Amino acid sequence: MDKPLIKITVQTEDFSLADEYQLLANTPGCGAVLTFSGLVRDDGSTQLQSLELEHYPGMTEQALTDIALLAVARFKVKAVTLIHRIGTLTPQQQIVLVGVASSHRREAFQAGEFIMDYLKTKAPLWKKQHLATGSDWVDAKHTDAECAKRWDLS
Amino acid sequence: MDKPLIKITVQTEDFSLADEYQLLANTPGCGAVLTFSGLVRDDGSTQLQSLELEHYPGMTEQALTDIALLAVARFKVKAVTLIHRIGTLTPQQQIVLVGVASSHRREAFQAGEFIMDYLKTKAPLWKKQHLATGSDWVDAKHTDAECAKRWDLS
Amino acid sequence: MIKILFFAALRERLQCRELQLAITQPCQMQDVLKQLQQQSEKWQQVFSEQQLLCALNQQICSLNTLVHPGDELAFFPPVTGG
Amino acid sequence: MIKILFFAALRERLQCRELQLAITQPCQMQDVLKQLQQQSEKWQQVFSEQQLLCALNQQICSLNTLVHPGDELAFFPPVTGG
Repeated sequence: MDKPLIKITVQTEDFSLADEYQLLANTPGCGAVLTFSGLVRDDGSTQLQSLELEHYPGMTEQALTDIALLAVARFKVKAVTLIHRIGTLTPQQQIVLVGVASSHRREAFQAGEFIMDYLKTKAPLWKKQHLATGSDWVDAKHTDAECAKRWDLS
Repeated sequence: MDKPLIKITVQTEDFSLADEYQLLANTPGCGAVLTFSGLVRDDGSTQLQSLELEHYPGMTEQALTDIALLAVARFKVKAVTLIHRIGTLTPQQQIVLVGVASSHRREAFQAGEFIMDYLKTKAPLWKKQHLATGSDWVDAKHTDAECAKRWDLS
Repeated sequence: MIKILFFAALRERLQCRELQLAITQPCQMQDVLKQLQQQSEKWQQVFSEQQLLCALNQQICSLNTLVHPGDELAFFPPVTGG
Repeated sequence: MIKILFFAALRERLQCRELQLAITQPCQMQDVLKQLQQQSEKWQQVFSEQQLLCALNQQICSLNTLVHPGDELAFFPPVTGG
């Protein structure tokens, strides 16, 4: 097996899903490419003005690298791209991208979901939402811990 | 809930993942966009020259629409895009795209995998591979039937 | 009359893409299948060797499904798209 | 000396991003936590009210983990990225 290709970035700038997809699709022997992106959601009722993402510089990169390596080892995928934005984001903007290239579809889906579940409970990132009525830190979701447990991660 | 957006296409031309992603990301209230694409894999050993995709015109579109509607009903996703190419494809070319937009990540992953598992066992499409040594029809995989069973589809 | 379509490996082995069959009253898919097998020894052999799915009016169906005059039937190998 | 970092809601409530603490021999994370709580009544209150995770040298750890001089520690609320 070729050495898996891992790309990890924590950045304030936006990313191009098209560029990242092309990179993954060029992985030798790859038959399946999965991308997942998380966007700033505006459900209409919260009057969200912006979302601020704080992180732990250094540790975030390390945590994202660890999870990518775990996913590669567990699901034998050929390439993983993981980009997380920090700073101030507005509704509909992209927050996070997980990309996976693999031989077959099942590994790509599993690795993608594993990475997101892990990231949601282990990567040192925090969201603060700025609403028309004030600002508050987003509470961690119980369901995220449950999702991580499915992979024996917590 | 807004009416779910469903886009189904069976075509010989290539598709632009970037364009389809952008369309999905614009879905109102969407916080998660998943794309899965299947590519013609060349594992190096088979000397694959091309892949020919035959289908049952009319029924293919109907089958893809049915599965998109099932996925929307079951996972409450907001938009589904499903594009399948037919005709002659060469290694590394795109064969199929599944795109899902939803509020949260879990539904997007589940709907995406459900759609692919269903498509692999129920949509009237057949692959013939042209190798340096001759041509043959690809055999249906037992594992695909197993995957479909996970959703009580067979 | 009913229209019967064949696809992929089945179409190639039968060297037939489509045919019409006369039926005047409802029958089951398996009755149609039997009639097809009786076309010739070659057809008999191809249908016995090949694992098949069938569809009625563009919906996958079982061999017990009822066929009416005017219906569109299809026989084909297990699908391999995606 | 050890370096201690605070993030997000905890950083805001403590009004402190980073501090140094003198330790001369290994101790547990929970000993450091106790010492922080004793800084003031406000710190006592914030640490008792806030659900916390901790990290040692940029790896999430438990309160039993051993801390050595020169280590980088961090306390923060449950994460909410992605």
